[in-house]
Amino acid sequence: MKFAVIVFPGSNCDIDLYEALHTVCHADVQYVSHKEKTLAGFDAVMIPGGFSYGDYLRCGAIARFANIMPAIIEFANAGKPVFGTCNGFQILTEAGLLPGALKQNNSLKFVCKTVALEVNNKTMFTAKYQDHEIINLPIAHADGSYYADEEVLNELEENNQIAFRYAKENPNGSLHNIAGITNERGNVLGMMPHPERAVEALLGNEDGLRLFKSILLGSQVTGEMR
Amino acid sequence: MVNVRIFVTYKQSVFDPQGETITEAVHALGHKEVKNVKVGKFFDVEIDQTVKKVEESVKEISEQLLVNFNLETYRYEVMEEA
Amino acid sequence: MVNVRIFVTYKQSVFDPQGETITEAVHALGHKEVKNVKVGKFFDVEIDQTVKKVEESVKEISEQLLVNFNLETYRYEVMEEA
Amino acid sequence: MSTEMTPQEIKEQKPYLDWGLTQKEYEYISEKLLGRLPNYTETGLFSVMWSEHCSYKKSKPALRLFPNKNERVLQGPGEGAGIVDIGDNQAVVFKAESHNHPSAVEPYEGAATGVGGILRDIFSMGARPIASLDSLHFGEINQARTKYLINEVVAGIGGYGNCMGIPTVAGETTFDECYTGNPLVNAMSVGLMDQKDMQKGRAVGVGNAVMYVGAKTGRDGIHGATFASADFADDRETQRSAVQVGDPFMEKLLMEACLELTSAHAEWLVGIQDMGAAGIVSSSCEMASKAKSGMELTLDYVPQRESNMSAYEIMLSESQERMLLCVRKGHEEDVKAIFKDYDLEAVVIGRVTEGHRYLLKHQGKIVTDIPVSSLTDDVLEEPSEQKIPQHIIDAENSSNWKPQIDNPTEVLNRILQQATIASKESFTQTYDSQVRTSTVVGPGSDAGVIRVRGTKKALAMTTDGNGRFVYLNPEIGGKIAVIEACANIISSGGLPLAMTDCLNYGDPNDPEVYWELYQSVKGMTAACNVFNTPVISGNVSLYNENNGKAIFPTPMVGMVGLIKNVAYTIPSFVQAEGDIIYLIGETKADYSGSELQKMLTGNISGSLNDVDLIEISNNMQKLLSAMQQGYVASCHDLSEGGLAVALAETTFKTDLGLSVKMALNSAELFSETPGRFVVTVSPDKKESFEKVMEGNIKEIGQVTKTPQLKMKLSDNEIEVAVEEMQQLWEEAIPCLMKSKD
Ligand SMILES: Nc1ncnc2c1ncn2[C@@H]1O[C@H](COP(=O)(O)OP(=O)(O)O)[C@@H](O)[C@H]1O
Ligand SMILES: [Mg+2]
Repeated sequence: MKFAVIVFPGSNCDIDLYEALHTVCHADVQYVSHKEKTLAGFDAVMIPGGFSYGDYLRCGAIARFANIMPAIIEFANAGKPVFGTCNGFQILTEAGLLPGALKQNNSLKFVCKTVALEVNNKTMFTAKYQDHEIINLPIAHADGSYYADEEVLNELEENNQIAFRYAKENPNGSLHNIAGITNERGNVLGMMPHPERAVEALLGNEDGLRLFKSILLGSQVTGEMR
Repeated sequence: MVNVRIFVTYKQSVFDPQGETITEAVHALGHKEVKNVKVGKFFDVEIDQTVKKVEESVKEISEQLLVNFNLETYRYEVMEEA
Repeated sequence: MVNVRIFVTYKQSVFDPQGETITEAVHALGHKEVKNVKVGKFFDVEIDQTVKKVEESVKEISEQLLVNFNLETYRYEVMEEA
Repeated sequence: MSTEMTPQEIKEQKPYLDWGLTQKEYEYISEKLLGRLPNYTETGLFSVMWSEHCSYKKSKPALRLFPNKNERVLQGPGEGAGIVDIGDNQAVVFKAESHNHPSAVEPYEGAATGVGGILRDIFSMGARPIASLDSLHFGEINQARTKYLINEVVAGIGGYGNCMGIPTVAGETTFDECYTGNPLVNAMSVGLMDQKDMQKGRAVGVGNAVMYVGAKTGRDGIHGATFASADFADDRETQRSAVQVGDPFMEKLLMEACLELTSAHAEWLVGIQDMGAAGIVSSSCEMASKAKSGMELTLDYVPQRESNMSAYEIMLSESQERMLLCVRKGHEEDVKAIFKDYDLEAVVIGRVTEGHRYLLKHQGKIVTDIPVSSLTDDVLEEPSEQKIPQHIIDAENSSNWKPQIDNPTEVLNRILQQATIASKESFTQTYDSQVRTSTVVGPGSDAGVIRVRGTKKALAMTTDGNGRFVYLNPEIGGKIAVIEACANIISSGGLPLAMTDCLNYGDPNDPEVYWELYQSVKGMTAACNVFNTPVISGNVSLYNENNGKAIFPTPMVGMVGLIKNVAYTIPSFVQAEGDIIYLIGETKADYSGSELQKMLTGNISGSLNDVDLIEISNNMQKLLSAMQQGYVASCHDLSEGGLAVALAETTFKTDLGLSVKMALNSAELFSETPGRFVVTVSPDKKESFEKVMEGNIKEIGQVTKTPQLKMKLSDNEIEVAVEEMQQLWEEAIPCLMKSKD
């Protein structure tokens, strides 16, 4: 299974995703520049955190027009796994691959800390977790307050699209305590927390590891990703 | 050249934490006569209308880029012809 | 009650990386007819003018809170009497 | 563009006095260096290049005291940043920079551009920045303006570093009235490099290109470098603003492009330097001066953001996110292509020339024609007068304050809520401390620790300064600043390698201030020599005053240490029930300048006891050796608030408690004798640990399962729930920041 880590101008967690996959999971992974137009040969797309284009308009709003985006949209529409964390989540919502939007935190401040999350294991990204398991993952964002209108929220609930919810405290004002969602088909996941920051005991937390293992497992089980 | 100001605001239903915080700060300063602060942003653009109709330009850049319809709405004003 | 809109903008000479980046994005979208995007913010406030003169209120809250004179200037418009 | 004064008019109207040049200097330049009157542009160049910020003309005699070499130092002061060998052909690069004055005027942008500037210093050496630190000193949190400054400064540091993707992993924040109108905002950055990628800011080789890369030049920050000596005009009403605005997105692109150039195409590059204070002029003439070359620049080629900029404005502008490169002739297009790939412009603005002339052309005219060295090397060094401040003489002749403590529990609870001691989490949580996924220890411990990928190594880093001690006795205070930095590195399991500094003082023309500067450097030097921590880079910030009164003399020490094996990174929190607690170092009656004194008397006063550097160094070496052999479970050094606060802190965020018994009395519990540590050791390592330490340690108690702090003192007892103390400590600053005044 071959992973693409997309690099936008201003991406800065690209190395983190790359290292989590390469060094920790021993997966086949390659950086792909925002200038590329194709994702041929890749089996999963990973959109990193950071500040694409400085986040000088809304977060992710400019990145959505990058050269690579049509290929990502096509990739997603083909049912292949697309994962976005933090700025990656924001880009996925701006690009319309995920519903809703991410607003400025209610505190109006950037917040970097570890938060408790409740996992829904019925997605291809979370299969290796227990259902309703409480895990801890770091967050680091200023604009992570998930918003969608009532109708969308209801759909997310009904379709089991809410992959992660803030469990103890809601750090940003997200509606329904949403920390991460998938698309309806379940092959696109966006989340504010950073699983790639939690894959090594040395850094104090391995709760994110199973997310990457789940993606790797998915390709083994279905075998359809190639 | 036409100067246009495009106003972008949160939709009514969307909670505006900034407005709330500023309202509190205004009251803390003793300005109880100020009731309800709402924050918005605007974009001033110059448009060369020989190339494209002004409304068309404004509509396109707003809807593609400047505004996120999940949260926001917009309005614009033609300011002056430069 | 009077509704006032306070516009805050960067001073002319202040470097505005945000405006610059958005202008480039607009051009990348093919809108070459759009020349120069500048970003500003506005505050809509309701003022109870029985308590204090409107100008006085606006001036005070702008200068104390809403505007950073190192970088910004402001203007305001009385929108309507509510 | 207004018409510029002629050389004769300059001589008569003396605008240079406002720009920071003295009459004597002006005459020396005209008569001795040039043999003619300098024109407008030239006068501007001299006034910025001869400012303290660029020339260090006042502080140089003191700075010469610092040791700057040892077996590991690869690059000492004089380049963008210093470089130290860490083995495996790798090196660590670091430097600190102050942005006090810009932050006092415009706190968000001042702090943000401070971070931006120090990051450029690091990547201009060919190193990738891996972590940032800060050192912040504010007035007491009791005025709206101070709260505004704090919020904005902290937001600015986070705003820039977070966007760049460089984790901010450690720092310090203290509060004292003397910093009210003049906060200290010091930023430090640490980079990592392969030694083969080392770069220098040099412009050698006649015909090689001088290339400008990065943001366009505007009129921002003109005279920023000399701004320290001149008052900032109130420009509320005008449309003009000299404030620099940071563009971290631009800097991120610039960093990636520069690192690609230095790591993959070093053969195209002759030299690289960032444009910091005094923009193009300082970077270009320093590059020429270090290489003993001449340089010719055509200013029309400089990318400009505003129209009608004069030569003076172009040269003095302090627009951010710009770099100057010297590129081997024939590779200009190659270099342009690299920058183009990041959507950045690289422009040839001049050439290296034969001889030693600094020649600037603008709009077809020669606007400057002077020897390069006249700007960089010929600066008139002024011997400064020194005088011992009266308060120090008085203190020597009177007895020191001694605390009387009847209820140590209450004092402990109160001291944990003092802003300087209380948790800084509400600030540090707004910094991304984890990006780049190498942060082994983030804010909230003794030192930040960053692992070096692909090796077993890690780097420990800290910033420390304590203006109170330096105020009471600059020489001893200087020693203590270095001790504290070393202690924080050692506590984490690191070997202190070298240090950087920001020397923050008042007006050096005041003989008392100059004496403080000189004496404190002397004290720091003594400590550096004992600890083998040479000073490899640094920065001086003078004229820091609050209502006409100098701040406490506040040298900030930034230090980096090497952890040989990251597995032996030592936490500062207790680890397991039953572990034995030791106190290392003698506790003396050190109350002058302590947090206890400030809390109980509202003031600091008295004289300091000298420190035994050799003994402290011996203890540290033994402790480090015990750590490296795996005998130490946790370690925390003692600083503000003394043993009482240190013990309390070791239990926070754990579910454990402590039970200690010692011969100290309630007052001694809060004494701030430097160079002490609390260490916990698992019972099975007790013997080995004690053997390595060879005495000079005291066993004082045990880690307990019950989350309580129990202390039996010679005159009293303390018993508090950890949770209760932790809450007071955590909520103090958020509470102060919210309170209305
Ligand atoms: N401005 C800041 N930025 C980053 N970290 C900070 C800042 N202020 C304090 N800290 C962190 O808070 C903790 C306590 O700081 P301090 O009391 O100065 O520690 P010490 O006494 O060990 O030097 C340290 O981990 C320090 O790194
Ligand atoms: Mg410490």
